[in-house]
Amino acid sequence: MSLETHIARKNLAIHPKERRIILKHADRPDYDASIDCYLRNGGYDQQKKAFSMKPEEICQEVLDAGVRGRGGAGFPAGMKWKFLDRKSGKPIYLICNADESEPGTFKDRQIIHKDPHQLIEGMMISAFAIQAAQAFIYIREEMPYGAKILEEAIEEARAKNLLGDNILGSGYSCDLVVHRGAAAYICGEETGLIESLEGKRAYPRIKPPYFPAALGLYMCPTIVNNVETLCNVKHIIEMGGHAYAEIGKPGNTGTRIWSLSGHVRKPGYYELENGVHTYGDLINEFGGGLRDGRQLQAVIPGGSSAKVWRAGERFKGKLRSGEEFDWAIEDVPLDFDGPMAAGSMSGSGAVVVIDDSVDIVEVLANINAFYAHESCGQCTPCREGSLWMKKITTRMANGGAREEDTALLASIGDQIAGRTICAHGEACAWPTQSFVAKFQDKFLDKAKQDPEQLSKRDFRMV
Amino acid sequence: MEWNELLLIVFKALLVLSVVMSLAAYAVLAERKVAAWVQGRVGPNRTQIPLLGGIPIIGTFLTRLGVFQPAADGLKFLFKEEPTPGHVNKFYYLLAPMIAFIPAMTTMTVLPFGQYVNEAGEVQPLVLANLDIGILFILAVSSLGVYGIVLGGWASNSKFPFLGGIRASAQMISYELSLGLSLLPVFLWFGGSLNLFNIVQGQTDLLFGFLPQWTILFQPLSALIFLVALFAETNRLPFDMPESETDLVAGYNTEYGAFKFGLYFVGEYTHIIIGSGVFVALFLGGWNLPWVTLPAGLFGTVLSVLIFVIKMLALVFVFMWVRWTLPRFRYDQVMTLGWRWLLPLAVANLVFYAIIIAVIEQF
Amino acid sequence: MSTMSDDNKQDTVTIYVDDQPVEVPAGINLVEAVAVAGKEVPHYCYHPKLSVVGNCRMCLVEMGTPGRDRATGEPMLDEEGNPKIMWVPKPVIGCATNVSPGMHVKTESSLVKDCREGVMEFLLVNHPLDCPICDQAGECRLQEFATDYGRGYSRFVEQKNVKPKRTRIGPRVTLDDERCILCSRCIRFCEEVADDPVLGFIDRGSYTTLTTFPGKELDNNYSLNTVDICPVGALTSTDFRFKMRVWFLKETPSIDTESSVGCNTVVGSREGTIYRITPRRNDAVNDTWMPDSGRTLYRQVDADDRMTQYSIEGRPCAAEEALTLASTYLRNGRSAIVASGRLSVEEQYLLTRIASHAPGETPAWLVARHAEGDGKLLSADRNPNVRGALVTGLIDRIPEAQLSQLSAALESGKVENLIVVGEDITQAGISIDQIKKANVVYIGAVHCDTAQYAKVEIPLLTVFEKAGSFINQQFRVQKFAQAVPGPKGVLFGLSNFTQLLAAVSDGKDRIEPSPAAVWTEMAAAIDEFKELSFSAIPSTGQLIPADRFADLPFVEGKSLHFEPRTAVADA
Amino acid sequence: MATKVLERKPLSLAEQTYLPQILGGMKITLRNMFKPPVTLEYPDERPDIPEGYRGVPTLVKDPNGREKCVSCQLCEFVCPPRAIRITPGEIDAESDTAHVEKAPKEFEINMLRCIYCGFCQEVCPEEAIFLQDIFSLSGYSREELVYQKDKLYELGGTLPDQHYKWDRKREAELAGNPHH
Repeated sequence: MSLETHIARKNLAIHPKERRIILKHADRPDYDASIDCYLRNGGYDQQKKAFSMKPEEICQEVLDAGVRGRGGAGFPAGMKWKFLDRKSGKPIYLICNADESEPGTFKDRQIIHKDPHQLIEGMMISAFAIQAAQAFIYIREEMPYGAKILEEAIEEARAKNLLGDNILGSGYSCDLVVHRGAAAYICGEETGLIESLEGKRAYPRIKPPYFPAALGLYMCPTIVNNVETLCNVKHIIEMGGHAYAEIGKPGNTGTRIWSLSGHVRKPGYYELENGVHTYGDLINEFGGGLRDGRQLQAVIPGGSSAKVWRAGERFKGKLRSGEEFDWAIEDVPLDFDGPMAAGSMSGSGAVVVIDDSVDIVEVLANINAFYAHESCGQCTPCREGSLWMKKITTRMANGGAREEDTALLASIGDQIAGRTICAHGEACAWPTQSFVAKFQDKFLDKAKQDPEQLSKRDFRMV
Repeated sequence: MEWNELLLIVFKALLVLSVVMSLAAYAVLAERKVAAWVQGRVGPNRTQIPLLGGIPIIGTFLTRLGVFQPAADGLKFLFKEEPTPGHVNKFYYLLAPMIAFIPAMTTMTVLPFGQYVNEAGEVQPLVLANLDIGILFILAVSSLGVYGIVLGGWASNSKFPFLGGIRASAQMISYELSLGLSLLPVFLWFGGSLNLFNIVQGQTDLLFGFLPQWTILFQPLSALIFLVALFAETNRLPFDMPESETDLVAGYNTEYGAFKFGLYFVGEYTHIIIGSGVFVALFLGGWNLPWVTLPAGLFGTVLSVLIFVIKMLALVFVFMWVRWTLPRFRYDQVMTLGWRWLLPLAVANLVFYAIIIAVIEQF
Repeated sequence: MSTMSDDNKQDTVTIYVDDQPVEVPAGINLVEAVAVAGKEVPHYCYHPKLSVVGNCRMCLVEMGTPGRDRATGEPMLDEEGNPKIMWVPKPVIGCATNVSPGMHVKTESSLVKDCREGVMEFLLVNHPLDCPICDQAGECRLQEFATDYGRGYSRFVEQKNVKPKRTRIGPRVTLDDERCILCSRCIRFCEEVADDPVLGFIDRGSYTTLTTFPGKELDNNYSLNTVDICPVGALTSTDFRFKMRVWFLKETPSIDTESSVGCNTVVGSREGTIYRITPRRNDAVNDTWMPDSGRTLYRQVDADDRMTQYSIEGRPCAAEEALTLASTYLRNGRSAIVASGRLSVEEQYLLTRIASHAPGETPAWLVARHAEGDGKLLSADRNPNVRGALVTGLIDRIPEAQLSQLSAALESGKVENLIVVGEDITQAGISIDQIKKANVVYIGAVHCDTAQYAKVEIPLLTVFEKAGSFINQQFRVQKFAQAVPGPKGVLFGLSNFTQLLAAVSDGKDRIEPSPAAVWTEMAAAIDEFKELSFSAIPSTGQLIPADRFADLPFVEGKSLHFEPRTAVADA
Repeated sequence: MATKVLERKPLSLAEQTYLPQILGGMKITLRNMFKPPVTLEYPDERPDIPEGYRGVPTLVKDPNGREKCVSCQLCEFVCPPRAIRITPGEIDAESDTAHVEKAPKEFEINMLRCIYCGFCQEVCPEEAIFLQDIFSLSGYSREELVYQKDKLYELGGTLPDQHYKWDRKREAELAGNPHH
């Protein structure tokens, strides 16, 4: 079967302002996923280089590079590795989180489909750096071809002794396995992913005591990193940590692949140097701006779980560097700290642009439906709250809105956020909280829309 | 005495007896009705006699008025089971109601209740026995009634009846003095006659041509003392010490039921009726109406009886009226009133009228 | 807690619950620690005998620890010189947070209250609120905490989720999924305690549904413990379902008579009828569990073959008559006793006293009941009180299943009178002909062949109808109390035995028919019971010295809190 | 507390005789005699039973004829004189009201014990028991006045329902799970 037919190639030219490091080769017409092609382009050189280094040195390089996790939380990868419990004597595991499940995100898929060996190389370097006994790629079932490509790539790499026993004669052995998850959002949460990998329901674990760095997979120290993060390791080795840190801005080093979607003319992925561009650039320059005659209504800056920005909003405050700012949405820098300073987060880098053609209540209803469906059901606030919010927003969208619903939604959000086992609580509470807060007028208008219809309906349920 | 005369007397006696008995019975009804009306109630209104009660409007009216109630009450007294408590002195226990009943009935023999004026203008009293000392007879016989009560209270061999009996005896004795003393001025007034008929006749004429010569007008104090004493003598509220339900259950008759209780009951009401009759005869001009001369003959007789009975019933009503108005005296109050107020008052009254009459007779 | 004392660490730590210092055992979690302080942290999923998952979020509290300077490691102090408390910014779950020295906990702050209100509201939005028909009502944590910590009014106007109701998930357990709050206690119990992981969740989010794995049933002998630990009415006992509201039940502490483990139980009865038996927590014996089989034992009270009539040769008679005849037998001729390991210590002791008044030597036997132990709460020795018979001196060796000695003695006429208490000796190798040979007095709760051919029948009370004590495999004396009155006509308490004793001794040996009185006698006569009295035995039982019986080859296997000594086990 | 001594007003001569007071009292009673009666002639005339009257406790059905009692036994528990006795039962799975699951097998109220306190009505979570306006019960034997379920339903009849709690539950059940 021809995989090519299933892998939609971005047929647009690479934007000149993009700075491509990870996707350097990916969209080249002559580039394919085979190991030969990869080797031709200097592939696995960095692995060889890394294997000649001491693991601690690699760790130090990564720490120096200041590369932050690309999965959503933005936690420095080097720091994460540092926390590993190496004293226990238990085997250490490395897991690549390829469960790209945040709505709006489609960056990891590009790497996996177009340049799988880059990931494998990054992973093997990382595995060597943390002396992992086994490495896993946890990929969601909704990317079956990605899994297939990866499996083929792993076979190719194994044939060349780039992984497996006694890799490249270094004496270090580590195998890499692709594990297909059943495509649940919660499997993107690292402890949920670990549980799933263990063969259980993907119920996130309570922290404390189950920090993966100490009690992860099979209660052994475990590192879980995003695909993009692991790929970056290869480039850190290539450039050297400090050199890598030169890219982007301090604290927001390197490049990031942004997934732009929604009401823009050219949605797609754009690898940009951190902190150089702004959301305005992304939407208007890279994304080609809004459609004709449309006004910007809202922007979700980092995946559907991020807090929304309303068009026309201004963000004022002080950066950590002491610099004062007064931004419109268009001025917010595209990096980790910018959106954070503006009250939201960059998350997995999925920017969703919403213009005035849609009903904002329906947008929230859609988001809530997703989170209610994806709540794992383990802990109470998220389980019951997400479905309740979904039921309310669905009813509101269907014309049954009441005035008190707005306050109720906000209150439910408050009751969820910060009280759950994993971050899904925040993920489902933040959209509701922010939508209701920032679009309160629209939510209240919804209640006034059809009072006659309202009076006919009796919402009191048992 | 001829046998037919005897027969007439017996007939008359039976007639009066039955009238008084039924009056007593209806007095009970009246009492209940008056009590009900005073208290905003309806009173007995359900007893029906089968055919009579079935008459469309009248039957219903009578039923609601309760006129058949005495029949039911009487039957009840007759047919109820007669319990005799085990702890009583049987002989006196049985005797007591009779002693209470018989004197009450006997007093009526000397009470004139009308007159017969023949063609000649001679006036004959309607009375079973026209004794010259009628009033003395009444006083004497009716005071026997207290024995029934005392005996009943004692024979019941139970504390409440006993207390009732004791109270009754003390009360009766106390008030009998005032009762008797209050009457003396009346007899003085009417020239020393103790014949009730004469006293009634004495009240016939108009003084100065316009003033009814009723004793009550000339001797209101005597009338008042007599009336008060009469209340006490008949054990009516506010003097119902012997019964006083609130503290003695039913007083002297607590242990009595059915027919024996009935005797007490009828006796009490007979007392009231006879007492009223005496009061009417002594103070209210008997069958006389002021400014009216009764015609001679049978019609006049009937009229006179009617007038007498109406006056008497009016007084009976007053008895009931008072009962449902005034609260009961305390026992010591009864005694205080009797001895410290009524008796001196009665003596003073007697002395006063004795002097007045003496002065009048001087002229 | 026993593992705690093995630690070399400090045994207790001081924490501050709502600013009040409390000394608590080290290493326990905040739910337990706050309970030590006399306060309550509401919780659903946490169970002291199960692993911690922290999914109900009801036990959220505010927690802070004394701060330490990062650079120097010195304790941070505030202006007044008190340790500066670094409060955790978010509420933490009490069940998964262990105490540390100087820890501060807020259980009554507005945030904590708000958390509880929120969680209660969430738990109730999809709960059917069918308390009127729910068997858990009255002992339901959801009800209790909703009253104590809930908001008191509903903001939920949507349609509730629909889930399967009255589902049979096992022979004894019925599941109502709508009531389930997904605390997963039952799942953990099946996995961790019952070793029979058949329960699991299917579906996701609020639609999560508890069910058994395909083709599996919750049919292990501990399945009803899931009903006990279910904080709501989701898992209900099919036997108890809709029978009686729990608030009517009088709860009487009792003991499971199934085996020598002696699970502590609570008997729930109303107006003389027993409706259910549930476990009673005793961390040294059965934790909070008991086998399902022990829960139906109450049926013996109203069993069809229950014996409730004194009789002589099948002819009903008065109690005194039967007891007098029995004593006449005992006083004339050689007698023997077959007692039961199911009798209470008091009854066994009274039998030894009775035997002491009979002329000559009066041998006594117990009938052994052995079956395979399950390693948990059913041991191999299925008699609850063999050790009682040993301690009271009724027997001096381990009982056997077949009474061959007795059989021979009956055959040879060496035994003329036989008292059989609570055992059917026809099942223990005695033939009906042999029974007919002797004057057999049968004292028992049920009709059986022995009763049929006995000269005298004396009805016996079941464990639910009398008070007394058993000695379990650990030589732990455990009390049980009378839950319901005995059948009409049967002498109360220990009267059967005390009256027989009085009759045998010509009225000289009289003891009150109460366990307390018998214990006074036993404390004087038996070394192991020295200075013990019935009222002094704690509700969790009292261990007595077992040295005297160390060499006896008890038939026991491992059970939850009992490890047989290998030497004995090998023997 | 300070004691205030009130001086008793001396009685006038007329008052000392009490006669004016007596006459005044008699005037009042006489006036009363001519006022219409204030009483009700009970068996013929029936009083207007006020709302909230606590008469005989009865069991009611909802307007669809469904037996409302689910035998939760709260009334049995709360009843001060222990007049209520319920034997709970399970509703057959084939029944129309199978979703209610529980209904009383037997329900008896001993009217000789009942004190009409209304606790049962107040405590009933299903609004199935109501003290209605029946107030005069009679019978020839004690057994007769221990009212059984059928008699209680006969007395109770049907009352309007504000909630249709179980009907709504049934609706939700029929609607099923909307999540996939």
